[in-house]
Amino acid sequence: MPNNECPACVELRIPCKPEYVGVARLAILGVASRMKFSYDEVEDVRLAVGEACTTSVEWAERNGKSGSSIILRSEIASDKLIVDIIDESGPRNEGAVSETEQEPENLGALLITLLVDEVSVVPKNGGTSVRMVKYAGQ
Amino acid sequence: MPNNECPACVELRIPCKPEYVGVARLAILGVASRMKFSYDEVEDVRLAVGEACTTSVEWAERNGKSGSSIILRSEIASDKLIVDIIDESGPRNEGAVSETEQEPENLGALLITLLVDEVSVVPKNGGTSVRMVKYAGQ
Amino acid sequence: MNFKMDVRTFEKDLPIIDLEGEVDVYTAPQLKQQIINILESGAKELVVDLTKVDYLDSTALGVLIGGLKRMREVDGNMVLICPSPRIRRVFEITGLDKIFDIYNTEDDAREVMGKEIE
Amino acid sequence: MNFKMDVRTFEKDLPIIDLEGEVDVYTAPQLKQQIINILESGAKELVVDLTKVDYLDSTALGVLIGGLKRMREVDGNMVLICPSPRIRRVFEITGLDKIFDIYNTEDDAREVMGKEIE
Ligand SMILES: Nc1ncnc2c1ncn2[C@@H]1O[C@H](COP(=O)(O)OP(=O)(O)O)[C@@H](O)[C@H]1O
Ligand SMILES: Nc1ncnc2c1ncn2[C@@H]1O[C@H](COP(=O)(O)OP(=O)(O)O)[C@@H](O)[C@H]1O
Repeated sequence: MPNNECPACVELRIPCKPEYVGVARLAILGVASRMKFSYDEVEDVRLAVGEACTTSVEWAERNGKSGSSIILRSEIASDKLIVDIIDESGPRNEGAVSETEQEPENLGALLITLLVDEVSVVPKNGGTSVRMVKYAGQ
Repeated sequence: MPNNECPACVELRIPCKPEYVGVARLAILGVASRMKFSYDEVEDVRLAVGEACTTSVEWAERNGKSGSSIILRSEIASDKLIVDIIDESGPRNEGAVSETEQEPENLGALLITLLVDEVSVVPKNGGTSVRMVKYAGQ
Repeated sequence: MNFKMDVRTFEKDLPIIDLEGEVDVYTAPQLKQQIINILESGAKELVVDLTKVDYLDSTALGVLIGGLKRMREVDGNMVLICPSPRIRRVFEITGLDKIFDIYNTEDDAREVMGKEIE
Repeated sequence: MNFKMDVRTFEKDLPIIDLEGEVDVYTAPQLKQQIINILESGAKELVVDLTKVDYLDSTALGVLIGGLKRMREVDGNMVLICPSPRIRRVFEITGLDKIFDIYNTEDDAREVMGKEIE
């Protein structure tokens, strides 16, 4: 995986399965610890990344894509941390899931919104790409 | 970075710089925690991976390759953890460094040998590939 | 990862689930199953002790909400012990601290439960 | 990452370097510079306190060996405080516990240093 476009990037690929989400959380903890974040802000990033990966894992399970991967790409800029979580978990077709199953995911989405400064969610190549931005020193 | 050959693999790419070695250590801590390793064995893997990345960083500095990356690839098998540390740090030309500078690296190599069950070091595409294997439940 | 769960019983019939480590998408299903087992055993009250939890995600919140709902359906109750500010923060920012009864110590939690038993 | 370094002085002239967190390829150069500063200030004795260190790699070992050698070159001494079994293990498996004087407590380390001052 050569990545000459982004020399300050950290990239992680994990299987899209529940037992690997903790690996993503630890890796992003290492990256976020390098920023001028407070202890609470590092925790925010860890939780937000955990939630994004969890959502990917849940959609992969629903769509029969548990053999796919999640890519976590993070870039440290001078004043902010940018994290992309890219899955191949298939479409996030809200209509396809029952009311009850849907809600815990909304709790995850709510948490992400509360924990980072910017979030965008874009369908992409049979999966979803989530971009989160957290500003440092605010 | 599609990797259909190894669905149980975790792959991490970090810049080949001192400040990113801690990210690799945290990621491998997450992976090793999933194995039937004792607390000490998890520590062994963390330290061995840290040493391997440190060696890559030191050679990159000597060879003017600090803009390159380290790839950490780990595979969980039923009874063992296999970790590859692949750098693009240029040749490890022992003759090119002074006696004094060389020795701390030997200490790193010594540690790796003591901490994991198998090590192999292979020059590869303008860098070096180190494979470490640690058996679980011994 | 790092996760442990134990169930003990206070006096006759107050089950307490002790959790430790990370309660997330990987480990929360074990908690869900444990809560279901306790409900099926006929218990109407339950304490979940989060004192030693260092990570709790939305999956865990969902399981706890599910447990609370089912307990209330049988006119029972479920309360939490959560002295850790970091974990409590997750309940606070999601507004779930208004839905759950959260106590700092086991004594506080048991006192409330005791009152309801009487 | 997580790394802190402080220098304090015990009585008149025994400098103690307190380290905390991870001493590795990224942070060890700060320790090296600190040891050099202390040597250049004319000190002949030094205590390095690893009590709060939770990670120590070969780069840190190299810096400590370098410090010990330079202290001994001026007929001085450098000792370590390291109660943590995890960190002590790194010295033991590399055989460096035979080269360094390692103590469990600051009192033990100061007692030895005191004797040499006399
Ligand atoms: N902010 C909230 N306030 C109250 N209830 C919530 C909130 N967010 C999610 N829920 C509830 O959490 C529950 C999730 O529980 P879950 O573990 O999925 O149980 P079930 O097995 O019944 O699906 C859902 O019933 C949902 O209504
Ligand atoms: N097992 C060992 N026993 C004794 N000395 C060692 C061992 N391994 C490495 N060394 C010494 O550690 C030192 C590393 O110190 P270093 O920080 O590189 O100092 P310098 O700035 O003088 O190069 C080298 O002088 C080397 O001889």
